[in-house]
Amino acid sequence: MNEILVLLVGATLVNYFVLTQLGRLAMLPRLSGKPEIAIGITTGLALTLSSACAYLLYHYLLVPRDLVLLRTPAYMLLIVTAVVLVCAVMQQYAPQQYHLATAFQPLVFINCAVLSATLINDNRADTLADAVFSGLVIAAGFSLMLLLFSAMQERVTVADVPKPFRGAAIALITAGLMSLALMGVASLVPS
Amino acid sequence: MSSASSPVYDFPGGIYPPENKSKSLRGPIRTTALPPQLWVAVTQPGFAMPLLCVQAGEHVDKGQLLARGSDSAGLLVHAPAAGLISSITEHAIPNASNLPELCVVIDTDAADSNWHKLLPLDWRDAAPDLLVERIAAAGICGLGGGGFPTHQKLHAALQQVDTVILNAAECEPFITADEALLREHAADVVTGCLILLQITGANQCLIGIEDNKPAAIAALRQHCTDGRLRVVIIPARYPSGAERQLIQTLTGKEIPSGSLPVHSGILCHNAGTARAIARAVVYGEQLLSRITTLTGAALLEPGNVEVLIGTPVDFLLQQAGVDQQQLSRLFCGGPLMGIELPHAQLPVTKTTNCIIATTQRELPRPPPMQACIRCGLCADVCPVQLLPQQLYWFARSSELEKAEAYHLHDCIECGACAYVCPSHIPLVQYYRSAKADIRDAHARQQRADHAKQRFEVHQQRVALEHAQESRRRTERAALAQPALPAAGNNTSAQDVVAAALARIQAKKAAQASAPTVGKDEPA
Amino acid sequence: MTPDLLLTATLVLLALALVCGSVIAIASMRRPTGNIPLVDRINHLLPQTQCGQCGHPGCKPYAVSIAAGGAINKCPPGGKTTIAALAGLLGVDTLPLDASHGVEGIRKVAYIREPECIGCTKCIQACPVDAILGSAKHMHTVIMSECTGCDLCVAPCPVDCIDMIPAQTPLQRWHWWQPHNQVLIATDRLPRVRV
Amino acid sequence: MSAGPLTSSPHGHQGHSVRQLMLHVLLACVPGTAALVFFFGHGVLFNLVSLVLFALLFEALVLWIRQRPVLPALHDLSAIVTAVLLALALPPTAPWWLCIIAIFFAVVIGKHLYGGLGYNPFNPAMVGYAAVLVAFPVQMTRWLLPQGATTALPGLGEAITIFADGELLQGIDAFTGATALDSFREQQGAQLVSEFLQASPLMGQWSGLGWEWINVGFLFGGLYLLYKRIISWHIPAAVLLALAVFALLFHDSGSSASHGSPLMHLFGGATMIGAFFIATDPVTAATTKHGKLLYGALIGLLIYVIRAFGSYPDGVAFAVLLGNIAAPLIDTFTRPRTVGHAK
Repeated sequence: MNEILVLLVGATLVNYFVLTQLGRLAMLPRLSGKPEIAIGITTGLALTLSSACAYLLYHYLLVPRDLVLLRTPAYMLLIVTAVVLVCAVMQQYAPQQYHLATAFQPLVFINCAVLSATLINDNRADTLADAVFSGLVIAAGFSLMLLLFSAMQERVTVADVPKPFRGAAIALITAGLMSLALMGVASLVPS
Repeated sequence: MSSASSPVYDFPGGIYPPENKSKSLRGPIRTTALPPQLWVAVTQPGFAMPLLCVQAGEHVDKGQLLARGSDSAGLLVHAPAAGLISSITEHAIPNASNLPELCVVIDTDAADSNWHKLLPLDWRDAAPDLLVERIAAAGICGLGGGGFPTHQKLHAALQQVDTVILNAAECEPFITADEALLREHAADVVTGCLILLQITGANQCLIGIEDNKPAAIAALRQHCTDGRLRVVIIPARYPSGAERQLIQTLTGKEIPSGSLPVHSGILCHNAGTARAIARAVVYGEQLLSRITTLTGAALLEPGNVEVLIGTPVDFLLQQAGVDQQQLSRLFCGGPLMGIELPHAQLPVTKTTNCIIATTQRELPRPPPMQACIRCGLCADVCPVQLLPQQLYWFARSSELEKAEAYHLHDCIECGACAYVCPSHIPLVQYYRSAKADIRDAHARQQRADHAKQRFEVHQQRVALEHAQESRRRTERAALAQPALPAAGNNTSAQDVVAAALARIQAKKAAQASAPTVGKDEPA
Repeated sequence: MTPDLLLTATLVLLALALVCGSVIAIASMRRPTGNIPLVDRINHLLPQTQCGQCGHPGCKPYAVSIAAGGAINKCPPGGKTTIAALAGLLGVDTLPLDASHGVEGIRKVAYIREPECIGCTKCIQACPVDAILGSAKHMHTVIMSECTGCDLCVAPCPVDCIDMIPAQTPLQRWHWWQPHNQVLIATDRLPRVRV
Repeated sequence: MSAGPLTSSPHGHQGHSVRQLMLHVLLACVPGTAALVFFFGHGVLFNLVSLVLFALLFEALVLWIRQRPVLPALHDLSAIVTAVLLALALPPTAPWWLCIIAIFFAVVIGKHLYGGLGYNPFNPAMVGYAAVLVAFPVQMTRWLLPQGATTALPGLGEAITIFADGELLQGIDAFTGATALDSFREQQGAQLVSEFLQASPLMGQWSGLGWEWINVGFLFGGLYLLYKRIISWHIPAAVLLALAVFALLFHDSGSSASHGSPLMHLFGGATMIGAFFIATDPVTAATTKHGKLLYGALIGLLIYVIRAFGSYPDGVAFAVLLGNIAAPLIDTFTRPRTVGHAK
């Protein structure tokens, strides 16, 4: 229970370096609709799927065959596959979200890669359930951050920001200040 | 009868601006002298083209019809006094746009004798339709400020409402026209209420009046002998006199967004309108005059006057002893929802309930607006529970879809938000502009969809006609062919191909368009 | 690293790549379904005057050209609003209206000076939305509420009896405008407010 | 008649202005500031004066660079409020350069990069505070010992030396130490709460020595703001209630593992100034009624969590900044029901 709580808090709040990714959101053209939610869903599903597969791959193929060195390339393959697969599923069942997510597909790839890097380096997962759970939680934290960030961006876009700082620049500053704030809770999680 | 039994409900928000009402209530209602010239606006609802019934140079009698609408929905305009029509021209009138509107200019006769009244009716026996017709014939519109033709409102309400509400709240500062009216003419107002009950078949009439008008309440109580009438005293708070807020206060009902009070079984009329209805039915008088408050620190003799429609404002101001040195700004209506007048060369219209001549101190010009600090004071006072500061951001950045999602169209433009805004942001103006933009956008989209549909039907029709035409041509060609067998192989081969193509096309077109076209084009 | 291990590693990676590749291939073979075609979505945003000022014979063809990557600023009747809506849909920057196709003005409708009309029916044929009523040798009239103000009936008229008149009077058109941000000059002081 | 552009209704106004609101806030700061000066001496005043000066300077500079009207913006007093709140948060031993860096972050980065008053998503004072706290932890955690816990506060001369450069003063260690909340956390697990309160020279009746009265001072100021209707009750009430509830939940009846009593948390550290002055900054807070409650409760919870489980001297700054992050989202989810609409 305690570990799960730590994982939850840690993953939701402390992965603030993901915030650097958020700047990209502002650089992309503004689309009608809410791409944040679409990206959040896509990333969440893809990450859960890939972390489950990665766990199975790692424990049932790479470790027994003494091929741990193949970890990174194998994971990358898995992530790409997972993203494409999730997109296909979304296309079937949530075409509107899919439409938004495809515009940001490169971003989804990068997010998944960055987030799974944390997962992999962490390697806390002892069971398959743990792997799936941490994938979900990290994605949930990421989605929450996206939502918070986009709600803030909505305010900032109508602000009277000095010309040189409009757009991506102020988005990065916002992300920076967000991570400054998150440092307050960073010390909560034993590293 | 008793007000004790009537519960009073609450509505959210509201403000308590200084009332400034006592000044204009010191004396009785005065009658002004006959002005030398009247400018009678013949504006129709929705700025539709009025149909004029008189010509320049013609002499009109008091009560003679000047103009009407192009259909039954229009508003009749009568001559407020006898005189010669010197011209019919566009003239500035009190309106927000400051654009001139068509006015009939009457040079009044000093000897103002006979009034062409309508026949008095015995309303107790009259059929509702007849009464509504009479109200239309008297040219009555909402005197509270809306100016919507009363007969239109009543048409929609026939057999639809169970409660008539008389709006005597008069919550805006400075305005005392209804209060003065009730003090002196409560009997007429009560008769008006009874006529409204007779027309609508409603079973009760609630008279909503703010608790800061004890004399008017006493006068009303004295005349309310009918059991269906109830005087309900409501706490003084702006905007308790706004239609939906008054209904909420008196009945506890919220009128659903986008629907009219009539759809909830409620009809709301202003006290002045009720009096005009009574005068029209009982005495056959057309709406030729109204009670208007003249007030403001720049007037030496503020008060309420019974004024002919079309009387120039500067004439009224002179009668009330205006101090031109002190006069800073002029307003028509109250300080919260009224309009600022560019000058005094404007006529009184049927909706002019108050003229305020202010000094610099009384209602100073707004200081320059500052940035919104999201203090939320505006949200606290909003009677509709909107989020004014969010709407402001959306309106400012023209995010119309979001403004719509935050229910901008439910804003009643009461001005409470801007009244309390510490940054002095003209919020209401932002909302008005955004609302108009949204309306325009919707109208555009509707026009586009309509045009698209018509264009598609048009295309189908054209295709069908082409197909029929080419079929006829091939048929004619086929008939003509035996007569010209030796005209050349080339031509006939081409004809055959063309005919075949045409047939295919015709079949296709017929298949594609048959069902729709069949319906739309009976020919 | 032994050659044996290298071989296994290569094989495993190859097999993995094969599996992943085929999954991706299967996934991407599915065709998009349930989406409204882009052309229709663009067409929905156009004003449907069918005026042809953009250089295309109607709004739909213009929508097709936009969907194929054409410029979004060629529609004068739609003006700024339409350009902004298109930019939002397509995720591109807004552009000012291309003045070579016309300028944005107030909405107009055609008006036939009836005494001058000779009843030639040429305008009826030109009207894309069948908004002109009349028959041969009888004077024609425009159904105002159906007219899109496309201007196409003006040129064919042999006696020049068609005017384009504003669809609304100034009073009908008027509405409040957004307050200007009153920018103070640097030496200005705010009026003193009593505390 | 005076000529001028015609304006849209309403034409009347209540007469409040931003400047007035800010004046009231400054006035309400007085009792708490007085207590702070009494317990920690001249350093507080140095911070106040230097921060106000530099805040005005930076604000004027930015506006001048942006070619915006300078005087009206200075006239609204918002920069001074930011500077005062930041000054009250900085330790009295802060050297001048720390003050400048902090106020630069507050006014320039926290406020003007977003367009100035009204546009900043983060509380400028707390941006400044958090930035220097993260960058200069040593200087930022070195507080003076309060009056009563030490023989004497630094005199005027010594205070000037500290302000000029803290390291120059010989024997500065005699004056300085951790704050009460810090020292409580460090001893955690060793003593019962009541024992620590009695034993530690840093502790007073219910909370840190001096800090109790400083908080009482800010509480009075806050009540004044409430009375004047400058702030609404929602945010402070929610902050204090959430903090008290969580402190009570984990109070563990004052055992050695306890994270402190509710009273200790309510009257310790920056609780009252945070609840009444900082969290209520309207620009960065949630604006709907329910949103304000939620926002306040979130801040209260975060203050407690950071104090109890984190490693910073106090949680208010970070809690407020995290609350700021959540505020826009909270607003979108707590829209009131418009009259005439179903929920």
